[in-house]
Amino acid sequence: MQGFNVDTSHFLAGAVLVCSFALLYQARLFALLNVFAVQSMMLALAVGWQAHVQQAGHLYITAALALVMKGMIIPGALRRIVQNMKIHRTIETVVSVNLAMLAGVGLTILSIMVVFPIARMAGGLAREDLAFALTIILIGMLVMITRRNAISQIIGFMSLENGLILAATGAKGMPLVVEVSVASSVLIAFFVFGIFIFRIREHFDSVDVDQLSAKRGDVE
Amino acid sequence: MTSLAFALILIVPVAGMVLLALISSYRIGAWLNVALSATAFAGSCLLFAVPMQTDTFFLVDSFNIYLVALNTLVGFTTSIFSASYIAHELEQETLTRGYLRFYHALYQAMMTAMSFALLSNNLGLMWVGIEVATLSTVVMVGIYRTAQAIEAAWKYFILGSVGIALAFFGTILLYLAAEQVLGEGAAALTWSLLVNDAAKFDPALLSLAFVFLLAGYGTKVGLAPLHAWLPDAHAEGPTPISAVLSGLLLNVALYAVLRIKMIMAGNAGAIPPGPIMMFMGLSSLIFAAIMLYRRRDIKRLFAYSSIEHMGIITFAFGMGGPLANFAGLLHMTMHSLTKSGIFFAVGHIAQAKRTQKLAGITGLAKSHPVLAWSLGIGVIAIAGVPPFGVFTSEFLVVTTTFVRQPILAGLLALGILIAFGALLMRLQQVLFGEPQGPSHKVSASSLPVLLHMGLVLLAGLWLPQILVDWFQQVARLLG
Amino acid sequence: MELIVGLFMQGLQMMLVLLVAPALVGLVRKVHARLLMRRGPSIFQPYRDLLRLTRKEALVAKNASWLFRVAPYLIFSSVWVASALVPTFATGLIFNWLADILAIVALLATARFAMALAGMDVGTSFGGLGSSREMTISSLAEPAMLMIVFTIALVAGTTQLSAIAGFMAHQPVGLRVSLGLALVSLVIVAVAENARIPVDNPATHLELTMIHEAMVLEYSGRHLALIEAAAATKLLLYMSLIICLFFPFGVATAEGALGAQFAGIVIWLVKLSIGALLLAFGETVVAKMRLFRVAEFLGVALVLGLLSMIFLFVLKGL
Amino acid sequence: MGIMVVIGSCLALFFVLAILTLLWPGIGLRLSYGATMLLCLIILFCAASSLLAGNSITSVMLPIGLPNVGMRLRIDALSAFFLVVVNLGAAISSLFAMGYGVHEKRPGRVLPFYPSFIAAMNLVVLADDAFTFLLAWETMSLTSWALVMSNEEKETQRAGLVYFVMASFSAAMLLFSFGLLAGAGGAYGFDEIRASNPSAWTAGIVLILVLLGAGSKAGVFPVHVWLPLAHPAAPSHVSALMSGVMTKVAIYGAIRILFDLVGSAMVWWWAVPVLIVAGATALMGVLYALMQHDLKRLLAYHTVENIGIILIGVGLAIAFRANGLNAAAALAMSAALLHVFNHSLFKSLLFLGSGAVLHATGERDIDHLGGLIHKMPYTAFFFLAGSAAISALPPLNGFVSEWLTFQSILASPGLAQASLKFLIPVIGVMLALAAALAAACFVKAFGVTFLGRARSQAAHEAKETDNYSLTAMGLLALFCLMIGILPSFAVDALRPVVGMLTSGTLPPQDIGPAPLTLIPFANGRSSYNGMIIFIFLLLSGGTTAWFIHHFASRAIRFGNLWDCGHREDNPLAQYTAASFSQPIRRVFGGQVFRAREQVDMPPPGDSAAAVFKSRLVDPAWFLIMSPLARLLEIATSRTDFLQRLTIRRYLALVFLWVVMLLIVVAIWN
Repeated sequence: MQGFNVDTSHFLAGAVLVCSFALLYQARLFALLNVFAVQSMMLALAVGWQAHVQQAGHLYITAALALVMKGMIIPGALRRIVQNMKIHRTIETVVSVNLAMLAGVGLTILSIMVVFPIARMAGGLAREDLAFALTIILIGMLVMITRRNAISQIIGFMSLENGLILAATGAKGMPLVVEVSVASSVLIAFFVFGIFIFRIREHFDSVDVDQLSAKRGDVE
Repeated sequence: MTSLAFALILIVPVAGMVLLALISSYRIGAWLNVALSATAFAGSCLLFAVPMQTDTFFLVDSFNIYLVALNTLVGFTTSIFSASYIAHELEQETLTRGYLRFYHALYQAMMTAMSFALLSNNLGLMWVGIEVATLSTVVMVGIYRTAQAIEAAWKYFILGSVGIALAFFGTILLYLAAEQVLGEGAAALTWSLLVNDAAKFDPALLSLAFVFLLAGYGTKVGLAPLHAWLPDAHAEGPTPISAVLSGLLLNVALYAVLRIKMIMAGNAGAIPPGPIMMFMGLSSLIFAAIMLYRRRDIKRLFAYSSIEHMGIITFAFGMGGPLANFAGLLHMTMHSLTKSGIFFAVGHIAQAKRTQKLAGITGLAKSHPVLAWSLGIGVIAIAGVPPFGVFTSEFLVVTTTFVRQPILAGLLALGILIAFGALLMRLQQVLFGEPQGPSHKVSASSLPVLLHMGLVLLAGLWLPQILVDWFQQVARLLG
Repeated sequence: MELIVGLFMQGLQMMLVLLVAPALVGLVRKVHARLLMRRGPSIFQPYRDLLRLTRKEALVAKNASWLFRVAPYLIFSSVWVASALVPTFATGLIFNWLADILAIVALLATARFAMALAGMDVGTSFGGLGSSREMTISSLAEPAMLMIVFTIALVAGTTQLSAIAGFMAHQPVGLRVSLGLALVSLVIVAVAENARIPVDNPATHLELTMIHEAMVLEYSGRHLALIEAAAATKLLLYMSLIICLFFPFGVATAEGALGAQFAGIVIWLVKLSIGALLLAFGETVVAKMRLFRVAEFLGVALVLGLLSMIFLFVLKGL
Repeated sequence: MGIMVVIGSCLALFFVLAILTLLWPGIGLRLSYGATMLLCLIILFCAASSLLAGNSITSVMLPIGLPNVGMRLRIDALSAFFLVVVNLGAAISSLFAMGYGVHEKRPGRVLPFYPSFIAAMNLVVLADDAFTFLLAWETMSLTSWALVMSNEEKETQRAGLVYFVMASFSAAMLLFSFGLLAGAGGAYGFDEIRASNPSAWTAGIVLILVLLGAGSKAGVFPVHVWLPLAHPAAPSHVSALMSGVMTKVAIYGAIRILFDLVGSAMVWWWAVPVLIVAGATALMGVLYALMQHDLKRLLAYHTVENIGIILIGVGLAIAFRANGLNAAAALAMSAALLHVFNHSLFKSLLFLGSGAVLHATGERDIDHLGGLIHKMPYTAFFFLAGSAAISALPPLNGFVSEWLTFQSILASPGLAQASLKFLIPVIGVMLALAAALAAACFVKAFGVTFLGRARSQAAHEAKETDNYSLTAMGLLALFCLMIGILPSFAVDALRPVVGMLTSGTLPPQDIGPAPLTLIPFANGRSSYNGMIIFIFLLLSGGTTAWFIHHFASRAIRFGNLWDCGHREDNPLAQYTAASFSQPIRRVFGGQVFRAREQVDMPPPGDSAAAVFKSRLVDPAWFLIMSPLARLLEIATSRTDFLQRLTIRRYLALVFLWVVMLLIVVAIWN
């Protein structure tokens, strides 16, 4: 039974990771949003499974949070924003997708290298899961820095947070305060993002981050 | 008694925050803000009266007791400065009353969050405190809604939240490391317990945790190359916020890093934090020193100088040993006092000259002698010239480093020297150049500046024994 | 009693120096003229010139300051005092220990300083020209002089002239290379210091080449007389210096018998006249050199001085 | 103990005075300067008494300053002597300022810093722990910088910048050396440092650091660059202090560290770098001074030269002491210390004189002056005395100290090391050259400024300066003469200091053949008696004058100047600074200073004036300073783009940093 639990959590974590790679691969905004939605759902499953395994009821909240907020509301909202603001549907990537994928693989290897020396892990989280979470986080950042527009950066950031939640829920008996803070931070994040995108919309005709550079300070 | 102190520091401001959000008259708001900060300061003074103690959620030891006092003090003086500053901003109509309610409320939120982070014994709570403080400052930085302000706030926000995430992941890892020893639940995040059992933790896990915590909190400290948000956030936000950012938030973040370092120090197998911190500190110092030369915006200039000094402090703590740690703590204190004082002066100067561009600010010695004096003293002090406290700490850092790491000491001195040259060059233009451009009278409240500089001067000549004792205890803890 | 004698000897030397100096100049001129197949003025002409000058009224420029009129006395007295410190016919005179060779050089420097200032006082371009060149040359000559002093002191273990002279006189120094070099270099320095050919030509007032004369252009009457006398005394001083450093044989001692003193005087005079002959001969065969070659000329002196010192170290086996 | 209380309270009063003048600018200038002078005199008296009392040590520890170290003050013979130097100079400068400072345009920017500057210098000399020493040292720099910046001319900006940066460079060097000496334990007290006799290596590094640190403050080539910029920019009484006194405080620092703190580890090769640097400093200083036509800058460069002369003495003392030749070491050290004192006298005198000229004519460029001896006779006389003294002419004081230096050079054959045997005579040659060139330079300075005919209207209308200033200068001139004719007293007064530093002393000065004779060595190798020489000069000059005036003509007639019959009415045809120094510039300038002369002759028939330009650069600039500046320039311009990256790129930085840290961890595991 124990083995089965572990394998399942492995499987789910792996699924989330795969989604991250998919994010890295996507070149079109809507597709990106969809993949992110899927990833969040996978995450929801993973978290739910952890809740089941650890008999930790409060984790279901997190799972639900992930499912509802990240899986549905946010992608929807973002899709609306994209439509309203007539953002160009294809994302200009900085490096070629292949290169990005390659980097992703490299990050995976790195995270495995740093995680494996850990002698023993307690609780529900196996070393592999930790490695997965770490990879997801790193790939999230990679997405942020290889995509040029704000939407995809938000996506990258939130997939990063997915990785966080995966790790957090894996950590057995992590005090409730932590999930609360995660959720709140996600909320605040979304909220402030919203404000900012709105403001930026006020000021410029795109959400392309690079166009902010014109307004960067310290110029004559 | 203790609970009263905590109430004054944490509860009252939160209550006041709600009130501030409702009050529409900015005058009342400003003074309420001052009053709340004053109560917080009073509360932190009360802490000295009660015996130091720790429980699962809060701890008061010689390290944070004086930091809390410092924080609330600077918060208090800043609120006084902010009152006169904001009044002027309203005249200029760069801010509307609606935003001011927001501003004051967030000010209290930030101050409370920082005190909370300082006092909390639970690393998770500490994390929450720091993040709340960060996010509230994000909003305040963007409050002017000019393109530059939004750019700055956006940058601050993105980098900040990535930092948040990294720090949180670090916290998780730390929990995982502790959980094996201390069992599940809150205990595994309670600092006072962790620091005792650090030796038993899994070194690899601990190292990993340290990396992420350093990267996460290091972003807040503004260490190069994680510093990018700092100069713009300082330059584009309201000056009181710049003062608080430089004076307090950076300190609090560094405080978190140091708490972690204490845990690391207890574990032999884990990666030694010292060299990494020294490297980051030194690179920040030299990088910032070089960047100082071509700054055209006076607030950005001093923002980079903050990076520089954070670098020095981090280096000192990375160096370790009783003298270096002592110096680091002293420098932390001196820097926050001096730098916030400088920002007070800069705020008034910018209002007087209607610009932040250095090119537009010259010849203050003739046009605004008082402002010139306060800025001059501030810069001299921050540049590490006696008889001010910064000199004392830099003296200790450099001397003690030279014995152990001559080359690093050389680099350190080089960085300090380069920065010194840049600051001096600017200062000479600003003070002794030919006056030009508009020069309006400002109703500057010189009390805060005088208070800060007076304290720094005093510290340069004489340190109260009790402070010395605390510093030495903490220095020992830091190893 | 011996104090009286000492004072008397000292006074005798100072008087002697003053009396002999013009004759020395006259002799040099005479020989020089003879070598040029001229009859030349009598040896005693300089005395007559001095008397004439002192009797004349002094013509002073309107804008001259007090310095202009004080300088001649200062120049004369410092050169005179300096010459009193150099052993001429006898060593161990009562005032010889007042100062050593360094002080003598410095006293001459004082005289030069005063003269250069006097040259600039009236504010003519020639005066400035003279002062500038004089100071340049002297500043080049001084290091060479010090090298010589150092070499001598190395041998004799003192810088006190009369002590050196006694030392040199009373033990066979032998012909050390170093001393020979030192002698050459000292001669060069002396030539430069006394404004003789090839450094300067005392007989010309050709504007572009004159150095010493350019400084004293504005002087006349008694002031000029003093300066001339000082110049003559300086020449004598340097000759006696060379003599007492390198050819001290036959020099008497202060407490020696009167006969010895007398012999000393005679020998000294003979040496002087030989020196005059050599100087005149040299000035006849050599041509005056360009100002900027003088630097190299004195450079030679300096190098010789250095060489002599090094040789000395080698000989003494370090 | 009592003496320490008195001095300490005087120092406190200095700061009180500063604060008073700050809060209450209405306070009379004359009053505040007078008060400063009074305080200086009190300290001077205490210090002199303790110096004459022999090597008596008084020390006190105040509970301020560095925690657990405290502020330790100590008076021994050395500090007593330097206290005398500092406060004598300061007192007289204040006296001068009582007349001169009244013309200050912005007293508010001078008055508060002047007393604090003096106090800081005193504190440096008194300090007995590293922290207090550096605290005072930096305060000294800071206050003098503020005084320099009180001048509002354009080039002052650059001067101030260069000065302060160099000052903190020197502070950093000293910081290193103290760090090295104090050790990781942080034993900053001087007595602890003395007790821990350092290894030869440590001491060697300390020597280099001190040469750089104290050296740059004193104006040692090639770290002297700030000095000729900063000293002239300050008000003249401050220039006098900076040149005459502050550089001496730097020398004090060097002596204190090298001879006292690490003296136990002294080895002979220390003398080599010190002597080489000293010789170069002396020569470069005077050569550069010769090229100047700005009076105050010329004087500043002469400070560099004299620092070189002092350091020659110090270097010789090191060489002799390391070889156990205590008598010679004592001689060299007395020479150095006496020259410290002398230089503080005549350099202050000259700077005050230049101040008087500056105030009377508003000119610092001597090519616009001339003929001032008629307009300001007393100033001219005193300046002449100073010039003669600094040119080492008997019977004045400059000669005495240089004579002693030469005497100690002549003792060098006694040394064991061949390298020193050969080096020291060469240094001697450099010294002689420097002295001779100094004479040339001051003929130029005095001649062009005071003699000849006025070259400008300002010089034509100059008035004699006020009595305070004249008194100050007169006193200094008197001191110069006194030391010159009574050197043996000065040398006797130095005895305890020298004994403390070199464990040897000069022979008692009364063994000479006559009273007041200066005897460098007991075995009577050579001697000098300034007094009798002086009397002798007076007598011979007097008798000559008397003789001529009685037995020859005393008639005098005033006419136009002759000048070989040229009739030149244009005073601009006189020799100027540039033309005076031309031969020397031709001889040395070409190689050393890259001196370039350029003459623009108008075409024939054109009556326009011909223009002569001579350009030269301080080698220290084109060899060291400008490359550094260029380096910094490049660094700043190359890195500036980092301020203007896009957010994405900044994120990339963060990302890369995290990855790097992870790699580090991976490697560590």
